Order: sequence, then C-alpha cells, then structure tokens
Amino acid sequence: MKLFEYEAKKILADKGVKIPRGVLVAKGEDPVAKAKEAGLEPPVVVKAQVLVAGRGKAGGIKMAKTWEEVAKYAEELFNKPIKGIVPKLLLIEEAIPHEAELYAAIVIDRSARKPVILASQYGGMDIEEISKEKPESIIRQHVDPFVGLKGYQARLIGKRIGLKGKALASFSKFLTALYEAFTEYDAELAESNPLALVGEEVIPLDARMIVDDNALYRHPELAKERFEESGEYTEWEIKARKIGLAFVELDGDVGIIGNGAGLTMTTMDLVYEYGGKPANFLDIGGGASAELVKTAVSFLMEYPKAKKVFINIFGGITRGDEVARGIVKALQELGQLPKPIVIRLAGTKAEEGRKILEEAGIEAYTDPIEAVKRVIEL
Amino acid sequence: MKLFEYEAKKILADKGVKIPRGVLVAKGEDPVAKAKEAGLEPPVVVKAQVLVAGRGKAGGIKMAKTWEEVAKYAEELFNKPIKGIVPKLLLIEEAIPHEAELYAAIVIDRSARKPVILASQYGGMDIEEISKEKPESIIRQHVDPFVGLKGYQARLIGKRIGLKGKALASFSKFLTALYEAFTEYDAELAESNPLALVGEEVIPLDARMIVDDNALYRHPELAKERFEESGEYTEWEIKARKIGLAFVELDGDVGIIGNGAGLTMTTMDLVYEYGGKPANFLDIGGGASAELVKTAVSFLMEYPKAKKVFINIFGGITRGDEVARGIVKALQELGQLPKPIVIRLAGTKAEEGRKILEEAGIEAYTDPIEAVKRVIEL
Amino acid sequence: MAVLLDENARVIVQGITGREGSFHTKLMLEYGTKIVAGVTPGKGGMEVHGVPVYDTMKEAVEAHPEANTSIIFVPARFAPDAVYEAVDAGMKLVVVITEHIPVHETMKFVNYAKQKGTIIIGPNCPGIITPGVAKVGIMPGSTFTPGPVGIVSRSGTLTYEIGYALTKAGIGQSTVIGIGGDPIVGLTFTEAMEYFEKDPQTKALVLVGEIGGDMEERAAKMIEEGKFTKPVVAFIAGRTAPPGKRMGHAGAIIMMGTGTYQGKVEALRKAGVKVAETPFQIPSLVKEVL
Amino acid sequence: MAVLLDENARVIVQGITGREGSFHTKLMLEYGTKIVAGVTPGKGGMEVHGVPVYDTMKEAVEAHPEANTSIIFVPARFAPDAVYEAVDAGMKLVVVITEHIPVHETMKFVNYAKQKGTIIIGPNCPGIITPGVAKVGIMPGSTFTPGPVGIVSRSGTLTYEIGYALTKAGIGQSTVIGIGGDPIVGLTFTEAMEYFEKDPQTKALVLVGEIGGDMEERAAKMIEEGKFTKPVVAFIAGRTAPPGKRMGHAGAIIMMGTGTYQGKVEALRKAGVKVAETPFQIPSLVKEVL
Repeated sequence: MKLFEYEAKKILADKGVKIPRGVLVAKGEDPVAKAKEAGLEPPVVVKAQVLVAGRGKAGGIKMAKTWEEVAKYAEELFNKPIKGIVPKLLLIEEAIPHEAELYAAIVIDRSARKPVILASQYGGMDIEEISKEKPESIIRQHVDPFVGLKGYQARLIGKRIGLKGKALASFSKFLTALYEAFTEYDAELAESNPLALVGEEVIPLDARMIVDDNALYRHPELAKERFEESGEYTEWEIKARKIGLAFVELDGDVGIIGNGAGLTMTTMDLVYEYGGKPANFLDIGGGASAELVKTAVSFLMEYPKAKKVFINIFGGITRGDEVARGIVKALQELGQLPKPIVIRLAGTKAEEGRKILEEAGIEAYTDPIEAVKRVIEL
Repeated sequence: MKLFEYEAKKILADKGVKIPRGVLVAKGEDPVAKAKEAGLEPPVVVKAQVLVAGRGKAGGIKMAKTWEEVAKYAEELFNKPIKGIVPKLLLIEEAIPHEAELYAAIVIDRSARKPVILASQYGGMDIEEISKEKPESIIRQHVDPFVGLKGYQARLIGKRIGLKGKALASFSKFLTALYEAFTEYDAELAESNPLALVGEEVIPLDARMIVDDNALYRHPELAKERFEESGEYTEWEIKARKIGLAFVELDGDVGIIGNGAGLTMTTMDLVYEYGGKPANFLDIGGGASAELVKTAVSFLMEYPKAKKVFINIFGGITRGDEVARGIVKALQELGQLPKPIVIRLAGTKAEEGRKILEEAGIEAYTDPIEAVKRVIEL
Repeated sequence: MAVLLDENARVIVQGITGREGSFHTKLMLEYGTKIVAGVTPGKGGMEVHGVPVYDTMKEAVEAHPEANTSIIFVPARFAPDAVYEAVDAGMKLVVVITEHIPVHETMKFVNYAKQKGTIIIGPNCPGIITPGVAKVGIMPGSTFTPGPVGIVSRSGTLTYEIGYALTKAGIGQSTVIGIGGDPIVGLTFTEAMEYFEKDPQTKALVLVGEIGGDMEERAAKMIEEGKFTKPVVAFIAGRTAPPGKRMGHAGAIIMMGTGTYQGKVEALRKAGVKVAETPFQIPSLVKEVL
Repeated sequence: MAVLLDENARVIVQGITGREGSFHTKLMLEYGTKIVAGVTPGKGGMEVHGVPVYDTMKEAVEAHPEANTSIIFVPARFAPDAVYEAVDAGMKLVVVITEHIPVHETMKFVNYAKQKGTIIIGPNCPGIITPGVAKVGIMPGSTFTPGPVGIVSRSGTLTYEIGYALTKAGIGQSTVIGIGGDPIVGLTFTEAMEYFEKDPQTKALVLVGEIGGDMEERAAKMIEEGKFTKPVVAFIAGRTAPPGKRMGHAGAIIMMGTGTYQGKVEALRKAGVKVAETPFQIPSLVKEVL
C-alpha cells in the first residue's frame, strides 16, 4: 500500500528528520487562511496529495509566489484530476531554496535477500532515468536485516555521493531515520526524491513509502485501504477487490479466469499467442469454493470489456467439481448466458466437473489449445 | 537506574500486558477519593513506591479490606520510612485473587554474552531463595540479541514451568512484551515477581526494571536520576554523585582514594589485610586532573566516617604531578590539615609529584605496604 | 537419486491440526511420504491420520530423532516463528507452504536459516516432490511420474500443468520443486540448479519463471558461465502482463523497469536455453534435448 | 612469540584526532607500535604525529591493506559503530578503550565480531601490550618488560601495579591483556587463556580478577578440567566490597548472590591456583611456580 507524501513525511519527522514546514488543506477549507495560520509565507509549494506516479509532471505540484496564487492553484488542483484522481488533500509547504537535489531510497533486493540502499547525487529525476543517464552515480549498499544499517555505512554512502562535513553527518542521520521507517513500517520502498541539500543540511522535499500489504495487520494506524484514492486501480479493479477477487484490468476483449497466478498469466499469454487479446487477469487461487467461482464468473459477465470468457482450470488443490458447480450456479442465477463462455477443465475431479457442466448443457474442454482456439474464433 | 514499580508496569501495559487496575496517589491527595475515582473497590493493595529491595517484607505493601483501611494504610505508609526511604507516591491497586505465583525475569548473562530468560513456577520468593530451595525449577533460555526472543522459545519456557492452553499463550505473550521492554529500555533486569496466574491469564502483580546507566542518554523520558528516592545511596553517596565522584560508603574509618576501580578496591583490601577498616571507596579514574583530585580530597576531609585518609596512586594515564598539585591545592584551601593523610605515589611522574608534595611539606611513600602500615598505625 | 528429497526424508508437519495441514498430511501419507510427527501448540497428545501430534518441535524431535524435514501449514502471522522453531530443531529442509507472510519476516528467517545450514523452500509455494518416492507439498501426486527431467518453478498450478504434459508425453521427472511466488524465497532458481547439476538422475531441467525480479536472468548467467551444464527448457509466464501490476503472486510485478518478460526471455535465449511460447510446447522441446 | 599481538601487528587508530586518541597514538608510536593509519570521520587528509588520517576504515584499509588491528578511542555513543566498521573492514583484532558503552550494544557487537572471526578486547579496558614488541593500549609502557609471564586482568591500574612489581622483581611478561571492567567483554579470561596455553613463551599466568560475574570461576573450571596446564597465580580485588554496590567498574558488582570474593577465591584455590592476599605477593608466588 502506498502512503501519501504527507504520511511518509510525518513518519520521517517523528524519527527526527527535519521536513519542510507545511500544512494540510482539505477541500472546502481556506488554503490561504490555513497557510497563514501555520506561519507560512509565499513563496510556497502547493502539492496535490495523490498516489499516482509522476505527479509533478502531470501538473500536481505548483509553486505559488503570492497568496493570490496559493488560492488560485489550490482551487485548480482540487478540481483537476491528476491521472484520473482528484486529490482530497493538498499539502502547502514552504519553498526551500537548495543547492542540489539528491536521491535516496531503500528497497528489498530479492537476490541478495536483504534491504539495499540506493543513493545518487542526481536526484530530481526518477530512478529509471538516473539508471539510464547516470548509472555509475547510483551507490548500492546492502544491509544485514538483523544488524540494521550501521552508521559508518550511511557515512560511506554519503561520501560516495559527494557529501562531506556537516552535510555528510546530516545525510547519514537522514538515512538512518529512513532505514528505521523502512523496517518499522514493513516497507517495500522508502524513498526521498528529491532530497534537497540546503546549506549543510539535507531536507526531503518529497517522500514516498510503499508498505507490504501482507504486513498491514501490524500497522492498524495505516490499515484503511485506499483503493479509490490511490490511482493504482481502475473502477473495475476496485469493485473486484471489494468482493475479494484478484483481478487486473487489461485492454482486450477475452475475459480470463484461471487458478493460480502462473496459470492465469499463462492463460492470458495463450490467448495472445493464438491471436486474441485478454480483457483481464482473474486468479481464483488454490482450492477455490463453488461460491468464489460463482462470484468470479458473475463478475466477468458484468465486466463490460470482456465480450467472451475463458475459464482455464488445472485442478490440484482446486477441485474440478467445485469449479463446475460454481459456474452452473452463476449461470442459473443470471437466468441465461449473457456472454459466450469456454471452459477447460483438467486435473483433480475434472471428469466429475465435466459431467456437472454437461448436465447443465455446458461443454468443457480437456485440451487447453483446443479451448483457446475456440475462444478466439467465437 | 532502578525504575519504580508503577513505571515498569506502565511500560508493560504499553506493550499490551494486562496489569492490575490501579491509581497513583501523592502525599496530600485523598487516597480514598482517588481510588474511588479510578473505579476501585476494596479489597485493594496499597503499595509504597520505593526502590529498596525487600519492600514487602519491610512493610511497604498493605492489603486494605475497607475504605477505612485504605485511608489508614496510606497515612501510615506516607509517614513510615521503608529501609530509610519515605515514599512520595503510593500505588493503590485492585487485589487480584490468583491460583499461583510464577517468576519471570530477563537479565544479561555475562558469560554467554546474551540475554537470558529465567522463569520458575515458584514465584513470590526472590530468585536467590528459589535458587536455594527449588533450583531445579528455574528454567533458563538464552536469546540471540540480533534475532530476539522467538515465540516458540517463550512457549517452551511456559510449558516447562507447567502452563498449558490459554495460560501458556498468555504467558508467552507476556514474556514477549517483557523482552521488548528489556531491549527497548536497555535494561539490565526486567522482572515480574510474582507473576500471578489468574484463571487462564497471567498478570504481573509486581514488576521491576533496572536500566543500564550508560544507556540513559537514549531514554530522556527516564533521565531524571533519583539518587535520593532510590534508597540505593546513602546521604554521602548522593553528595558525591552530585559532584561527579565515584564514591561508595563503607563502615570503617580509613578514607580511601585510588585511581582505577581495581586498584581502589585493592587499596581497601590492603587496609583490611593490615588490620584497618576502609571508610569508603573513591576512584578518581584514569587521567584525573588536579581539580578532580582536589575535589576528592576535600570531600573526604568533610566525610565524617573517614578519620584519616589514604591516597594510593599508581600513575599510568594518571600523572603523579597532577595528583600532587590537586592534593596541595585542597590542603591549601582548607588552610590546615583536618585529618591525617598518607600518600603513596608510583608510576608516571611520581618523582615530580613527590617533589611537589615535599615542597608543601607532605611526605609521600613509594612502597604501598609501608604506606598502608603507616595509615593503620596513625 | 533425486534432489533435496529422497527416501530418507522423515517429515514433521507443522500446523498439522489445521484444515490444510490435516488434509495434506493425508495426501502426503497416501503418496508414501514418511511423516513421523505433527506439531500444533496446545494440541500435543492428539493424533492426525495416525500421526502423533506434539506441542513443540523440541518434543517432536526428541520423540522422533530421525526427523530431518518439516512442512509448514501455519497461518502467516505465526509461520515465521514456526520456521525458526524448525531450523533450531535441526531440520535440514523446511518447506513453507504459507502465503501472505510479510516480506521483512521472510527476509529475516531466510537469512537465519542460511546461517544455520537449513534449506528453506518457499514461502507461498506448492513444495517439493520426488515422483514415486516422496512428496512434501500440496501438488497432486498423480500428475508426476519418475524420470529424468527436473522441474523448478515459481508457479504452482502451472507446474502441475507442465508436469502433467510431460507425464502424458512419456517423460518422467526426477524432482519437482515449486520455489514459491513471493519476492523473497528460501531457494532460488540458481540454488536449486546447483542441486540438479549434481544429481545423476536429472538429464534435463525445465525452468518455469514468471515476470518480476531477476531470478531467471541469474539462471541464464549461471548457464552462460558454464556452472549449469545440463540442457534447459524454459517457460516464462506473464508475456501479456502490464508493468506495475501485481499478477496474483506478490513477486510477480514489473517494477522500476526490471523483471520484464522480454528481458528474461532474451537472457535465457542468449544462454542457449530453449524458451517455449506455451507450456504445451515443453514436452517436445524436452524431447529434443534429452 | 607472544599472544594476539606480535611484530606483525599493523595498527589503525579509530578516533585518532581526539585528545585521548592523539595522545596515546604518540605513546604507542614511541613504544614501537606500527601504526599505519588513523580514522576520524570528517578529518580525512590530516596527519596526527605523522600518521595519515582517513574518513573511513574502508579508505584506510584500501590505502594500507597490511592493517590487521585497530584500537578505538571513539566516544561511547559512536564506539559500537566504530567496532562494526573495524570488523567489516577485516581487522583481526580490535581493542576498545572506550568506557560507558551501553551493555546491550556491547552484547551485540561482541556477538557480531565473533561470527565474523574478529577478536575484541574490551570495552572499558587498557588494551594489550607485548613488552618490547608492541603496545595497543594506554598502559604505561615502561612498567612492563619482556619475559615468561602472561597477565590477564579485569583491572587497568592494578595491572600496571602488578606488572611493575614483577618487573622490579626481575620477572618479565610475555603479553599483558587488560580485558576490561564491563559486565560484557569481547575477550574473557578463559578465551585469553586458550591463547596463553598455546604460546610457548608464556610459562606462567597471572590472573587479576575482581568481584562480579563468574569469569574467575570459569577460569578455575578450565584449569580443573586440564584445559589450561600452566601454573596460575591469581589476585582478586574487592574482598572488602559490599554486595549490591557497583565498585567503579560497571561489571564489579555482587548481584543476586553471585560474583563474591569468597566464591572466586575458593573456586581458584580448589583448582590449585595460588591466590595472593595482596598484589605485592604476586612476584614471590610467581617465582615459586616458574
């Protein structure tokens, strides 16, 4: 789960990091009055609190030189969707003149199976751009997850991105706080970009954190999911999540249901390989009940992008008869078949499943290639 | 630094441990009104918040069956010193009927260089008593300081002191919280004794913590030292600490100053060996300045138990001339020599030191045995 | 011969009294796996399908000192502790079926196990099977048959599908390892490949990858460097998966430009690996290299 | 020959620009110690008594790859980090002079160093000296002279006193180790004794203990079990120290009934160790056993 900028900054501030002075403004509040109350003076930065990537380039960050501009930009931002998302909150912050923009992040290195610090003296660009344009500038340092980030490691990183003296000390203090935030909040990513160098001090102008969804139960203070606000999910993805389906929207017209992430992806790929275009990814997982299958089928019947539906099941823990029962139930409830449906059943209890489907007048394939060809020609 | 019972309990409660309902009462407040306000009903336990060991046996804990008794015991406790210490606060807690009293503690095992959990099904007695009477009942489990206490270790300990089912789960949750408190607060000791077994739940009736003095800088919330209230220190020890001297009061009449803990203890032992009795331990440490030496000498001149003073210095980092200058300065300020003083100087700059002393009319020995014999015969 | 799991495996099931644990204990026993004990805190003294249950691994190991392998069906919140308990009890191989374990926890217990010399398979995995010998996992046993081909896979169901296709084509398997779909797993492709390289029964390897991470690229590098010398056939799932979306598995996500289908396929092809366009081409590609 | 510190020691001083670090660098150089570099963050490029200073251990080791030993004069708050830095930079021996390090920190870095194969002496210690060869510590060098007697001690000044008494009596020392006065130290009596046991130069050992802990009892046990075979003379400070009071050293405290003078002396005597009543009896007791 992505955190909002103001949340990530608050976490860092609680760990002793100096952050820009700022105030949150909600829609309907007077941004000028709130900013004045908070002791701010123009120039200030007005920032849409949205979770979409590339917020700045999409016009979500405005520099206001006067109080009039503050009012104007706030009005604008509250009414302009950033990549489809209208912010509910703005963060108004003091504008901080700075000498340089650095990059600092902590992510999990899958191969090393350790956290890795990434830092560069070329902040401001995103990490992909830095990787392309200044790959040699990126410093990498692994951290032993039991021992944590050692002070000397933080100093070495700071030195290698060109800092010295008090700036180096300030950076290494910042990095230590970032690492604490990273571990305490079970983060997959904790990043500041740009991390401004202001005199002999570093100040995070932006901050991002992504918290491991599997660890949200340990962070009840964060636990309200924010599907709608995140900009990560489409309308139908949000609907799917609310009813517990692992669904990803795609651009084609063949609705896909599979069991298991790998097989479901492969089913998408098969459709593509044989000339079709998948409309979605929908994984019913291992050992799905008839009820879940029914929910999934009904969902795709409503999902407008899917003009037809391909259900591809290889029974392992998942039982073919359960799946068949779920499909039959869904179709019975709908009364009739709103969209053509092709089913492939193999593995555990596939025979039984096919029998159930046949009794309901639905044909099921054994061979996935035959099935996928049938879907495409429909 | 020892924490008060109510502080240790608050720390555990913050970690999710269920503690007895209770209220703190200061002198001058109405204990009955405060207890009623807190929703308490007799029987309640009225406990003097003092840091001395053996508080219960010394009469610092009273069971009050009526509101009249609450008022009476509170009045008593506020006016009766426990081992010399008059409590400033009382803790009034609900009396909790319980089936058994357990013991649980975490200390640092010097040899293993790891934290060690100690637990026994025979709580209520102190650990020395348990060691004597039921040594086989004490369960020991080391913890890897990087990995922390694992859940299964906590369960195993609980099982081995006879718990099962929900009581075992409650105990292991408690032990996990105790371990968190132990590490988070840099504790040398974190203990609950007795840890009551109430139905299928454990509840700490008492809690103790000793925080590493060297780590106090990391715990500003605890950092007000409590020499006076602790009962650990005598009047003269408190005076010494306030002026930065490492001083321990003893029962003899020979004042002792040495440099280095080992040599200072040895100086005490030498005095004893040759028939004298040390009045104190006072270590000026390594590399002491003339100023510190002056402070130490002046202090012993005032300290009434010391009838004579033996200064034993083997110069290493400590310089004989600095020590000599300090002694001379102290005597000059005092105007005259209120108590006889014997000095032994050896090691770095001892020659120079002896010269300085001689010029001020003070004789200094090289041989410690001669010096100690001289002190005894004075 | 086989890889990691042979007839000497003596298995403890952690979380044996749960729905999943109990169900799969039955299936594993039916497959012939030698399960000597089960562990569920608070349920010591019970029996599950004839297997004695203990409160702790310590007691289980004291009663069954021959135990060397465990399989974990414990819910995500308690699974990391079960791993530490298994490692500390001296298990040589620990299979973690559990899904949804926080990745910081996995990172820690995987490092811990490595230090102590225990091999972890998973988490979020179907386990390991040596056809005809033993199964420590949840895969349908009937899908696999003994033979010369190793399979190592990030995906569960897809592995059954591929195993089934191989079996139908008359090609048996030496050992099949589902390494799990999480970003961090105990046994990676390259680590598994070290074992397959040494196994005389294994004549060829099927590698089933998916988008996200760089395990496939590392496998390719290992092959290029001549550290894995047997023929490899690969399939990568997620050709049509969009970047930035998590495709069911926590680990199946293209992030910061890395982990793409194209990158993986190119790296493997460059290393001389035959990459199948669909899983159903695998049997014929395997036949070519056997 | 010597113990832990010989003519091959190449030393880095961590915290070299501080008052203590700079002062003792001078004294160590005068004694003949081969100091190759100093480290103080932010002071890279300076020189201290002719020794080049670096910002980090990494740079110091890159410039002086022969370095194998470090000594730490860094203030308590930063000392643990300096230890990790020294261990990670590959030092074989790290002497921690710093006092007042939180014991939880010491517990961690001592375990860490052990895993990595680095020997820690201290903290809160005077260091190590091999008379006539090298000194990595703060003891007055002139007090000691080469010879056959090893000294291992929990006390600083008392060690100088005893070394001086031995030297005056014509008995030189092989290596003198002040292990430190904290409750947890990197090198314990028994660990030091393993080295002295193996050192051909050392013919006898003087063990200087004090109240608190059970290191002396463990040394006695080691002797009793025949794992240390050379003659031992011991002195224990704190005979007249009251229980429950910390006597200067954080580790010198009788707690929960353990760590008493009597317990230690009895254990040592039982193991056949000659225990001196005063430090000044040590030379004659040593003469008896040499």
